[in-house]
Amino acid sequence: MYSEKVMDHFTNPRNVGEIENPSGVGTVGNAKCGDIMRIYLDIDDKGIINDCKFKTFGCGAAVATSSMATELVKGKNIEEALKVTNKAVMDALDGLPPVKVHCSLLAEEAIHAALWDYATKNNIKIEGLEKPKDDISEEEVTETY
Amino acid sequence: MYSEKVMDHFTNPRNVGEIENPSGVGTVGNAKCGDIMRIYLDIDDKGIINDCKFKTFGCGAAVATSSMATELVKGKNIEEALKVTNKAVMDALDGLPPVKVHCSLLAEEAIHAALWDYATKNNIKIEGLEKPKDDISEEEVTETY
Amino acid sequence: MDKKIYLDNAATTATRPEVVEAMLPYFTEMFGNPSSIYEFASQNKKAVDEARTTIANSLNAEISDIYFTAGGSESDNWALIATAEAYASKGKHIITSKIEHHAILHTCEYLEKNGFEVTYIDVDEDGILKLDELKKAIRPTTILISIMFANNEIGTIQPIKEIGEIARENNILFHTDAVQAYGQLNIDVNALNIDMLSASGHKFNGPKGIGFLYIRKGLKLKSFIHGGGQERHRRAGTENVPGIVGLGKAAEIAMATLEERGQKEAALRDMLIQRVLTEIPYARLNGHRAKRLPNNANFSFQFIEGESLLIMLDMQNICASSGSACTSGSLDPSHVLLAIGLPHEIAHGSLRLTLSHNTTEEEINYTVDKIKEIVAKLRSMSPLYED
Amino acid sequence: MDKKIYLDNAATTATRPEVVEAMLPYFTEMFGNPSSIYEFASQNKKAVDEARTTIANSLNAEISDIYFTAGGSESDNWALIATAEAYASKGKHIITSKIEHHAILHTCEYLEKNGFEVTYIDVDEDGILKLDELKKAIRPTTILISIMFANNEIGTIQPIKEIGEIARENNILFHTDAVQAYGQLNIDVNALNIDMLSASGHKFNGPKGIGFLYIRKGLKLKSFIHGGGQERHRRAGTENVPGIVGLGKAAEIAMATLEERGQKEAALRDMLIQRVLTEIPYARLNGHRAKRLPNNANFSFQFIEGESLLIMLDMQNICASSGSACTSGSLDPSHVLLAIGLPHEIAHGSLRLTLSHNTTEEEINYTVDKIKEIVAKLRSMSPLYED
Ligand SMILES: Cc1ncc(COP(=O)(O)O)c(C=O)c1O
Ligand SMILES: Cc1ncc(COP(=O)(O)O)c(C=O)c1O
Ligand code: FES
Ligand code: FES
Repeated sequence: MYSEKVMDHFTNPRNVGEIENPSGVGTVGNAKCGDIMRIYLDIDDKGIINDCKFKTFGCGAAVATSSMATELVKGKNIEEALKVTNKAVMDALDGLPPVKVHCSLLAEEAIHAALWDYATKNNIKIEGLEKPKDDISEEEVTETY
Repeated sequence: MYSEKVMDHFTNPRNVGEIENPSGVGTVGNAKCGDIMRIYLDIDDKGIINDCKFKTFGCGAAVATSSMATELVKGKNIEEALKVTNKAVMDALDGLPPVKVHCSLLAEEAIHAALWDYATKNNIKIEGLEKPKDDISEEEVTETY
Repeated sequence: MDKKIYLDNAATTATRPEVVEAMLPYFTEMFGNPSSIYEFASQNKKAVDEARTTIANSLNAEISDIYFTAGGSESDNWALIATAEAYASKGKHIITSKIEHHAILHTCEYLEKNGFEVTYIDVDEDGILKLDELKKAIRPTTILISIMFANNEIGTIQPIKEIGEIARENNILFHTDAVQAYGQLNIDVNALNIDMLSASGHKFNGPKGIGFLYIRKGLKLKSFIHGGGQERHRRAGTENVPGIVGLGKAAEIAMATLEERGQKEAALRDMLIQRVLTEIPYARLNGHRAKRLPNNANFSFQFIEGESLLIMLDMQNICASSGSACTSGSLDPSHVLLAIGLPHEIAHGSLRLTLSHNTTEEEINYTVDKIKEIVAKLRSMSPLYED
Repeated sequence: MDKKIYLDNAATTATRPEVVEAMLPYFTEMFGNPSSIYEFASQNKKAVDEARTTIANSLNAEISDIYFTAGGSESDNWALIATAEAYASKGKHIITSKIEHHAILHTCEYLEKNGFEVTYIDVDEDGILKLDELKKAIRPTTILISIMFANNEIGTIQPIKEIGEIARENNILFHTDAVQAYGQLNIDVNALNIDMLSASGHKFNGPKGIGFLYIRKGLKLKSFIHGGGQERHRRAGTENVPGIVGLGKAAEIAMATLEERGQKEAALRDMLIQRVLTEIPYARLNGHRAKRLPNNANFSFQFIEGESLLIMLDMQNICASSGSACTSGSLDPSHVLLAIGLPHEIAHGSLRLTLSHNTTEEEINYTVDKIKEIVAKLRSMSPLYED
């Protein structure tokens, strides 16, 4: 069902855990399956994401996309981090089964939520970032299963 | 499907053929399946059935009951011959499958028709014998199949 | 002959040993439920997908348009009932033929009781559908044409291409019961404009209790058996993995051997027909001489009745049938033979011989010899026959 | 452990080698169509009759009341749809439960779309049907009560005797989906007032793609699959002879081993439950502790999600499931776990382990060890868990 990369990131997830006093935290839930993901960001003065950690209550795809997403944003600046879409995460994982596409949205949304938290705390505006919804609505997900 | 006795009478039918100048001939058809049976009787002055022959266009059960029926009436007097019912023929054959019960009626009716023919020709009345119907109507047959 | 001569391959066929071989591991070793998510079950999922691919390729169909069922009857029921349900808002008229298998005819009767109208198109004396009648029967409310690819009794092959074109021109769905044709004839669902197609494993040396329905992508048909999400939510029930694997293997072999097998069987079949028609008086061949399945011969012998003939052949170790197997308990003469215009008593004396790849010339000759003897014997007992 | 540990016997079972052995001759040798009239086919007819007799005896049913189908889903669909059709003139109300298999639930939805009303009775927190609700739900128009014998997820055994009595007193037909119970529990259709009962071969070490429906004599049910005259005109389609023979053999073995097997499995199952509940914090057993199938254990582990758990077990060579196999593609939490009152996120972390006669103590111990490790690992990753 899952690609080798997914299985790798699922069984040895990178960056599991919490960051104390994070620059931003985002927690999102998935309306479709009820799963939950939390992302912690440590962002330095130059706006570089120095560290990123996650905690996920979710399926194998959710864990793997969390892991991959944290890897992808680490070391990036905020602008670049915004480009880590669910599509980018899926590609990096060699794809997901159609029924699991929505899981990858969790990762994207969690990063956005953490960035929003950072922006709010620091009273800045991040170009292209919208206020995250509380959860991912069903409409956004097109499933072919 | 058929008992051994049925198979025996089917493969080696007794009394197949015609009687020249018969005392009575009866031909009946079966409304249910379209099959046809003809019975020839040779009845002597004392009312004894000296000979009996048949021709049948019909299934295995029809052939076997024809054969058995002719055996059963041979040597009998008319009164006794009337007692050769389809039930009696079936019993003598160790039974028939339910779907084939109607076939045995052909034999009974053919004997009756031949006796009626004999009675008409000789202008006598046979106690208990009714004018045969042209064929055996569906109502008389109860099938359990 | 000591050996049994099996000439009833239209009723059912022997499963090929290679097919059984292919199935075996899926009973006791790789027995998992394909819907399960663990690795152990993924091999079963793969096996099911492979069978689906083989069958799709054999029909030039999309892989995802093949749905496994429990056999021809279920496929036929599904196609008709689900089409009726899905398209009732468009119309409630269905067209079929008078010579369909009972899986179609009785399903049509069921639909008639539920408010649908069904037109049963005639065939000509050769058993070929009357296309002009078909065209005339079309109404604005016609939602489905269901015509069999080849007939199970007299083997006639129907003008499927023409029917497909008529259906397409009139924007009507076209289903074909290919239970007898699949594995014997080349079928391209795209070239022939077929929207749905039924087939059954045990008719082409596959296992019993497994078949498929082809449903062209985009049709609104729902499931017939409701429940779990198997077969892309269209056919509930734990997949019969060994059956599906066997079906796939049988399809693979059938397609690989189709031409050669067909030629061999047709040659023997022609010899059979030739001998019967020249050596037995008052015999006729039922169904079109050329437009028929390579393995089918169907005769009527005047003045004799079918069951007697079959039993006597059986006593000579020859397995044959008269009409279709599933109605052999019935007393009615074949609706197919009546539809080609045979009178009742002649329809009653019919004999169907259907060959397989294992049939030999020797078997055919022996069979004809026996038919000759038996027909003569039964005629001598028949009140209808005067010689 | 190198060997695979298969603890998903509620999803499907391995076919017993004796069953495969019994089936084999019917593929390639005795392959005839049971409806054919020649001697060669009569052995198949006999084999089918024998299987029917075995199954009838196992239920204390009449032989002619057993009808072979393609599995549990077909049996369930047939029972519900044909009852609805046959008794619609009496009423259009059906009662079932909230914890039925989708083969029942989705068929009920189908019937609802076709003008029937369905009441879904609640279960208590142990997963046992609320009999008082059932009684209250009965209307003059109620024609059918369909309650499963034992649940496929949490294994709870329903109060079938009481339900049968309620149905009988109110002159309502009673169908039970015994797909999980048949072969594990003793069932007497007369003592229990059961009018219809569904079962499926692959759930009791028989083949896939074959099952049966028991229909008490005298019921007006018509066929669900229309066509040939097989199964006393009630279920069309060439009989799946190897499947039927395998079903009969599996039933025979299941009944002969029922007591001993049940005791053995229940003992291991109890050990499993004991260890999990004492060694893993925040774990609960779903379903009644005693009124459950001998081979079923179903747990919820707070703060973790089911699929992750399953995949990690799979990587340790342990096959288990969460909810039912046929819905494992689905994202919704189990309707059964929601029905017993679990909140959404706990329902999501459930694990079903179902044993077979081959399960060993060693396997159970290894499995518990692994569950402990994995649960701990997943909790350490969970945003819901604070230690
Ligand atoms: C309780 C119950 N009913 C019905 C079914 C359906 O049976 P099958 O998948 O064999 O059609 C199952 C299993 O899948 C089941 O567990
Ligand atoms: C033309 C045709 N359609 C449908 C069927 C039904 O197939 P099955 O008996 O495999 O369900 C048959 C054979 O019995 C057939 O010959
Ligand atoms: S199913 Fe919920 S995140 Fe994948
Ligand atoms: S079926 Fe016609 S006489 Fe038996």
